[in-house]
Amino acid sequence: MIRIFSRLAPALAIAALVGFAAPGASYAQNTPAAPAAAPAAAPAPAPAAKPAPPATPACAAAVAAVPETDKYAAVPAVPAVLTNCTPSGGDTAWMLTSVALVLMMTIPGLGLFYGGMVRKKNVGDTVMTSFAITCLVTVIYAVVTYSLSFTGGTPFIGGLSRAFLQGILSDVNNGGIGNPNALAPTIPETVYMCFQMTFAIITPALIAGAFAERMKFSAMLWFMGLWSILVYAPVAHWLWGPDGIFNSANDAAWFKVLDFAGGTVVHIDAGVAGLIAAIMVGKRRDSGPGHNMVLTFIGAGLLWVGWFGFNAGSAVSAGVQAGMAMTVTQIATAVAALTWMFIEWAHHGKPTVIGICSGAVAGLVAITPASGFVGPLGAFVIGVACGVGCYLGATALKKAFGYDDALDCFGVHGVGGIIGALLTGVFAVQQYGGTAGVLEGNAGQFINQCIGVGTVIVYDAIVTIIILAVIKATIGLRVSDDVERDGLDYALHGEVVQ
Amino acid sequence: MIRIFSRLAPALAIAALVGFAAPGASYAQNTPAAPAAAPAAAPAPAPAAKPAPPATPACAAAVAAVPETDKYAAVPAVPAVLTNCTPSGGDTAWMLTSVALVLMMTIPGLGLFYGGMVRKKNVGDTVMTSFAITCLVTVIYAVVTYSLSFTGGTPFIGGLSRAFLQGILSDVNNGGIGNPNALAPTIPETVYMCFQMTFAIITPALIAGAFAERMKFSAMLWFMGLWSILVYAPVAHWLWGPDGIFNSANDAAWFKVLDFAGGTVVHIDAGVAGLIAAIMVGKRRDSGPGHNMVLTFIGAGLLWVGWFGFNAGSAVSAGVQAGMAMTVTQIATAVAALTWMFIEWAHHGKPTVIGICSGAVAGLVAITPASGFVGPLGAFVIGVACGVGCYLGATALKKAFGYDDALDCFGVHGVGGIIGALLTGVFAVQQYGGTAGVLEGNAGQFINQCIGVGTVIVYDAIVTIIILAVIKATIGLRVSDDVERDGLDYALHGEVVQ
Amino acid sequence: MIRIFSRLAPALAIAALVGFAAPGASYAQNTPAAPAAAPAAAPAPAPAAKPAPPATPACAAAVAAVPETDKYAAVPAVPAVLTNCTPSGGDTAWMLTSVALVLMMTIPGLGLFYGGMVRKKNVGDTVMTSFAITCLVTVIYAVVTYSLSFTGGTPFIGGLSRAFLQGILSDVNNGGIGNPNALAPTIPETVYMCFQMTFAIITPALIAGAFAERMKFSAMLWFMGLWSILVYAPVAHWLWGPDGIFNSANDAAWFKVLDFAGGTVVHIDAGVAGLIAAIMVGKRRDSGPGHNMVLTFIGAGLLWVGWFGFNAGSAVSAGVQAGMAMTVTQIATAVAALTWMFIEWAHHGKPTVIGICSGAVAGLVAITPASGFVGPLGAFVIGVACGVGCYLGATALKKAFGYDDALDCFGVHGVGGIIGALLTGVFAVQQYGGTAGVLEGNAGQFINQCIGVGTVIVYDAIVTIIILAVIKATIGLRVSDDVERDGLDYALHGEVVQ
Amino acid sequence: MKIVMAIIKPFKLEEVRDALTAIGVHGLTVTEVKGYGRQKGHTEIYRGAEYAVSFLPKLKIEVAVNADVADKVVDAIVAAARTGQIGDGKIFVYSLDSAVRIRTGEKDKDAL
Amino acid sequence: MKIVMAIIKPFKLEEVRDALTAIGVHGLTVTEVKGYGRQKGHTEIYRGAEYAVSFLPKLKIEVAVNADVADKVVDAIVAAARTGQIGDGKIFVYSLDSAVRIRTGEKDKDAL
Amino acid sequence: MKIVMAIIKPFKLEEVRDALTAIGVHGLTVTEVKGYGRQKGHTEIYRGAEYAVSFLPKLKIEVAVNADVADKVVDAIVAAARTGQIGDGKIFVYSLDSAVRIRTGEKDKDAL
Ligand SMILES: Nc1ncnc2c1ncn2[C@@H]1O[C@H](COP(=O)(O)OP(=O)(O)O)[C@@H](O)[C@H]1O
Ligand SMILES: Nc1ncnc2c1ncn2[C@@H]1O[C@H](COP(=O)(O)OP(=O)(O)O)[C@@H](O)[C@H]1O
Ligand SMILES: Nc1ncnc2c1ncn2[C@@H]1O[C@H](COP(=O)(O)OP(=O)(O)O)[C@@H](O)[C@H]1O
Repeated sequence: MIRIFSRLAPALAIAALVGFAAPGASYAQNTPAAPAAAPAAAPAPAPAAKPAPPATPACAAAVAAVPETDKYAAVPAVPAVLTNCTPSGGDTAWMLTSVALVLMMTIPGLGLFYGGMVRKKNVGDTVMTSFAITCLVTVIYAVVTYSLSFTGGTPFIGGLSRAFLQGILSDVNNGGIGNPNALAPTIPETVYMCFQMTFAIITPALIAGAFAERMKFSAMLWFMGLWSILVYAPVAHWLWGPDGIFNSANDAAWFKVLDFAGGTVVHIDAGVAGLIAAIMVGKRRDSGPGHNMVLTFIGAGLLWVGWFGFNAGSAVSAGVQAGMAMTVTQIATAVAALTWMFIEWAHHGKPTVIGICSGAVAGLVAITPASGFVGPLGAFVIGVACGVGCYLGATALKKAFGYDDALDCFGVHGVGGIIGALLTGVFAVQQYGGTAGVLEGNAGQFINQCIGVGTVIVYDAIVTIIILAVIKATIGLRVSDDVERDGLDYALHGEVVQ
Repeated sequence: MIRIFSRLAPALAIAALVGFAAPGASYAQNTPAAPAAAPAAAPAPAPAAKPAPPATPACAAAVAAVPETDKYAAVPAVPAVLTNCTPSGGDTAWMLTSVALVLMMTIPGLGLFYGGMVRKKNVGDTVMTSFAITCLVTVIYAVVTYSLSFTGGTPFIGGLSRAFLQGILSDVNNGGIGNPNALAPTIPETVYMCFQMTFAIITPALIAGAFAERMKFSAMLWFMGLWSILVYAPVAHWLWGPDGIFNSANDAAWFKVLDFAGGTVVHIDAGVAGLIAAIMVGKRRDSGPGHNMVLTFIGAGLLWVGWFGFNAGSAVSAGVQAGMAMTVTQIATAVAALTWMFIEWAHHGKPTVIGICSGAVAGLVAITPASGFVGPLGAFVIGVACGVGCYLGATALKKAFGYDDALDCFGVHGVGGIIGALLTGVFAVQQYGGTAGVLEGNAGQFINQCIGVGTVIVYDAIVTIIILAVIKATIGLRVSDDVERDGLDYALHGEVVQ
Repeated sequence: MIRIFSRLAPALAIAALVGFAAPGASYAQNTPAAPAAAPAAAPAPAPAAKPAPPATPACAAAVAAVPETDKYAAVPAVPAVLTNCTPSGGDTAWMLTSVALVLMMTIPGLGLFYGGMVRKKNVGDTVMTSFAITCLVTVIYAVVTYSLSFTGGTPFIGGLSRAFLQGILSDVNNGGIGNPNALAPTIPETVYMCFQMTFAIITPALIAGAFAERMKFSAMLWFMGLWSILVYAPVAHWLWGPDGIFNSANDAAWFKVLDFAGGTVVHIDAGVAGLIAAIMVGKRRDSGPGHNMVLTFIGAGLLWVGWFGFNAGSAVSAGVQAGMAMTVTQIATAVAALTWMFIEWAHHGKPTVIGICSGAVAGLVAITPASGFVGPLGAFVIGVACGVGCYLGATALKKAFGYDDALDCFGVHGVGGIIGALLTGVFAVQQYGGTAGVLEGNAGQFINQCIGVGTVIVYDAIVTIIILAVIKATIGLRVSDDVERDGLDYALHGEVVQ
Repeated sequence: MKIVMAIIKPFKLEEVRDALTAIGVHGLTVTEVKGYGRQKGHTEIYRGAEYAVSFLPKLKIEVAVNADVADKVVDAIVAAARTGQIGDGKIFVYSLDSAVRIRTGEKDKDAL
Repeated sequence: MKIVMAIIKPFKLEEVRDALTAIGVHGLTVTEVKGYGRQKGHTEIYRGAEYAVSFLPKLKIEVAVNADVADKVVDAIVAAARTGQIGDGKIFVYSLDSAVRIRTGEKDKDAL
Repeated sequence: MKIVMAIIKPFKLEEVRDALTAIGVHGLTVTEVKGYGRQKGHTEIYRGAEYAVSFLPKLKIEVAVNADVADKVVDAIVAAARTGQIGDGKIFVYSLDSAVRIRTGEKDKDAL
């Protein structure tokens, strides 16, 4: 195990050096490295999910204006890049903030949410899993996932024109009007890339809840690395890539599926992979209540706060759509949390900290695909539905089938994601997000949502099974019984909470 | 108890469904449902506290500009709402951020600040109280509190024109110039509503510190729900509603009282209610030092960070007033924290973590009403004054009268709020916020502050007493002695920190 | 000790009252108090590090526009300050956010990162150190450090024209075009001051890691107060002051040294002072593994999140440079964290939570000076280099020389800062930040970086030695053996984690 | 000499300590333990699953005393620790061969 | 009467408790302890330094029983707690002079 | 056989362990306890209130040994644990009827 990994670092280093160096040169030469980049590939460039029309680029004017209000312009020769700023400082400010918020969801948010629910002997492994995934996926995303997801290619997978982030800055010079990426016209493409990167980080981190307290750390790293390329990248492309088969903004899409902020790309994706992983890794030998609900509370709080970046940030602008996305996020989350709490109270006689926190996360999950498309009514119904559904997912469903989804990755993210994705098709309001749902007479949208969800489930399940089977056959998925009994913290990491 | 609550959920669900559905239709029809909405009700629409004049709406121009820079405009038919963006992306970006920051103050901030100061056996109940209030108040706020607080009605209470958030989005289409809400002209009204909602959340959450470690969870929920409608909504209307009796921007106000970010509406309100509750619930049977000052440290840190959204966000714009509000917030907080620390050091021979954190919170509280009106000098004096005052409030005052304000809700928020509100009348500077204080020769402002503070204290105390008396007579306020002795975590929530 | 401090508070109070009162008057009179303020002192006003050219001030137009769109303008007499808003709401929004993010790095971020690595008996003292430094430095910064750092004076130290923050607001009225401070032309100077204040806060807080678990709390306060005036202020002026000897934007600079976000000013500065302090305070009597890596995980997560404000915020604008700074920050951090983890895994057979977190911080440190100047390639190499270098710094180097740098302030911040500062000279790309590095043929930049780094190290070391020697000779630096053995929490603060 | 070892409910500690001080016993050692007996345990709830917690928090008090006062000590503890409800705990007495005070090296009676 | 005091591996608690219940012992007291013995400890890693942890987590179980069943109790514990690997622990038996149930004041046999 | 039970100051653990190893004792069990005695406790401060903490952290060490080495063990502990200041702790010795090593079933002397 160690040998394998001690070889990984230098290999990675060399590959990345070569890769980053090449486009590094191309930035400096200011030559668009990829003629197939987004603008050319855009018969339907702007997904309806993020369609804020670009303002007249303020900075072009600014550049012209500088000579007139000369007093600040004493910098002798302004380098090229700096004369080209972004069309909307406000949108950019919000998106920079959203990157910080969404990263905070994973570290420390999700790490703590999960960490409080494991036994004390495994809390270190649990939080470290979130942290290590953050690091690993960052590198992989910059190298290949961003390009595969967000550049034009085929309907099934994007191209390599942004591999190693090549050309991500130099294009901005073409015409001086800001980011030419049609997905985010008013902000720098670097910011859009960072924002999307944080989504690619949290998705595998969510999966880890399913196999907590028993998977090998090395196997986890291999799995997450492969999964984020083989599953996350194509699914993101299907829903959000300029020519994706399910992208509702792509005129050539086979089915226009709505997914505002990642109900399908992030949560169903993670939930299904988690279910498969829980089954293939097998049940824990022993289990028990989480060791510290205060950690879970901190995590849930930070997830909620950060989720404003996730959902309102998915408007890719600081305007009306972001405001309504924030509003419905808040409502659905509160409703789902109360729903879960009252059900548990009725059912077991006591409302629990972990219960209300789980309900809040369920609400956040379910409103995610809907957040730019529905209003307060939709948010309310989605909140109640996922509060009930995820409670059942984390209790009855799991018991009925007997798999050990340790921290309810499938029960909350899978079930909640599906409920949210389907109800988006029901409650979408033309006025808010551009697409009508069943309630406004567009029954077809519900069908589209079903097709999108179904396809992702099937693809995700198959590829996840293959990846895990390969790892199982090679380095193995699971720690030994002794390690599991003593706790992963001692045995795998040589650390223990005192 | 359980029976009562298991009935609450469906009832709530039905009421809300009916409520949200009605305006849901009105959104879709794009008909302003409420002719009495803010613009009509605004003889004095903009409170001096938030008077950033609106910029020419950039997005109106943008819409016109789209055909010219046609390359991004491939979205076939841009839905109506999307052609109307907000006049200021910068202001909106800052306010979206502020929502996240202020929510973070309650979850996890306040939960941890309080959680560290209770005994270990009650930490779960303490953090869950913050979380449950967040959820409960969110729903109530959307249903009724926002409308009662921020729409025109009478000088004493607002109207129902925004009940169930009806019309909150559709008005934006009138003329294409953004949010017609005079309180926040440059941002979408949804964002303003979310921002104000986070204030309505933290206020009852603060009260909970007074009766920590002994109140029934069910009684707490009823109390908070009723209090947020019967006390918070009218008081917010008095100070901030367009026709409120104390709104300094309302020409018809009876007394123009300054409260930039909630010294009276949030802190005095919470402090007085806490005092009443501490007395009516009764003393704890046993008490002791807080179990984990590290939690309190995390909470205080997040409160401080989040408070930038609270105070600088109350400028409702990203400009000069926000900058000065942030500056004075930082200074007053640091000064108050040092003051508390040095007093304690001199008094008990040791500076404590909980002491310096309490001092910081005292400073944040006291600068809140003043933050848009005073400068560094005022901030410094307010910091020293509240450091001394709140130290005495949390120690001598409490000892002298013998009530058990467990986590010093009144000692810090009540006393600090009063000191801040009164000193705002002294140190307000015409140039910063539009109103002169005593130091600039306007002695009348101090009188106004006294009248505002006094009225709120009396009203708050009376209504709080009534609410608590009713709950006491029905389901009871307090857990049994056994439950209190074993800890609320085990007994009420079936969870325990390991 | 107590006597000394109980006298400090009133003295401080009186001094500050006098100081804040004087400029308080000058604000009110709206007279620029300091004719030597930034604009006059600016032959080379805008450092290349922050050169976003100002947009046409939107608010000037807005003020003009108000009469036309009269419907919001019902505020009778808009006070002078309010008619002058900031030229860029977007930039201001991002900088307000960045202030919150960078403050969050220290409280609770750094406090937890450090707190998890000490023994349980010292965690309270450790987190309180971060908190107390935040408060103390805030006051000192407002009184004198900001002025000494950021106003023109001599090449070695700034002037006193902004002492007590005098004139920080009134200048904005000159011409109605926003902040005249050439360092931050598009945002209010108050916001720029707050942003820089958070840097001045975290720097001494970092030093505290070196002498954790054994220094007197009172000695710590004196040391930090003196150090932040005698070391931080001049070093910040050298690199960032308008006429600083090393400011790359100052035409008259002796050597143009690149330091985008504080690799030299913050990290080398802190690291070297920490090394000196560790040596002068002496080794701990006993040591052991950190008591709670979950706290360290939370701290590292919040540091990473907050660092986006640190690095991308150092663009002082929400545009292309901020976007690329965020991108390279993310990449370098992830790479450094993985590098440290894999080295440790290979070396000790186990990857640790504290290891990966330390690696991430090392990456954040090393990319700091480079973040506005390099691209993904530079970020990758810097990540690998500092991952290796800081691992050795925290292990082999410390062992070799035998000093007890308890939490590796020098090993991570000193070593990482030096690596970052030097490699900035190698990987700087003309197109990104306006200056070419060695790779683009400008070998001289590397020499400049060496001169800058060397000078700061020498100056910092000498002054730190003097300060500590004086404190040692007066009140003493170190707690007694008994206190150290029982833990600082009990003995110095009368508190203990249960 | 005897060691009187008592298992009591945690919240009775102060009362027991005071009762012992009152009869002249000025040293004791306390340990946090978990007790299993007739007293019904709690139920912990975790995401819809109930976990029976059959081990309850108790305190163990150990007091070394001269044989002649052992009974008095036992009686004092019984009086102070009793609530009358199940789970009040047990007292066990066993013989001590010798005792030493580390600080002084004093032995037996002098060491107590 | 005897007190049977056993040091066992923590994860064996449930099995030992069940084994004792099976032979009619319905009361016991458990303490978290650290054991030092032949079993090799762990190594903790902290920033490149390795700290040997020679004290390992164990549980101490104390059961007061009538002298006649002490052997049966010892055997039951041995059977339930054994894994066959180093560190399984020890059982010590010593004599008890008297026992009292605090709730009722019952003595000796009746108190167990 | 005897059990030597010592209450010591926590920071003396390593020295005591080493002293015992030096005289051939290779097994012991450690418990975190709180001690009440002549040593003055700490004061905790919480928002202007002072709470006297009269129970101080101590460690209890239990070593089962053959009767003939009991005195040597006591002496070794006294020597290693003494600081000369109040609160150094006590050593109690009592008789052990039997001992069993769970792993092997070895009895008495062989079990130690
Ligand atoms: N045979 C025993 N040996 C050791 N400890 C016992 C024994 N029986 C009971 N205890 C301890 O005494 C506590 C109280 O006993 P329990 O049977 O619950 O109530 P009661 O003492 O009122 O009969 C238990 O939790 C356990 O710690
Ligand atoms: N002489 C002793 N006195 C008290 N406790 C002992 C003694 N020897 C061993 N122990 C306890 O028994 C535990 C197991 O002992 P160890 O020597 O590691 O393995 P084993 O019991 O398999 O020989 C130790 O961790 C310690 O708690
Ligand atoms: N009679 C006793 N029975 C049990 N433990 C005792 C007794 N007296 C003292 N102790 C333990 O010994 C510790 C030290 O005793 P103390 O009186 O403080 O100091 P010293 O041992 O120096 O006289 C106490 O904290 C307590 O744990």
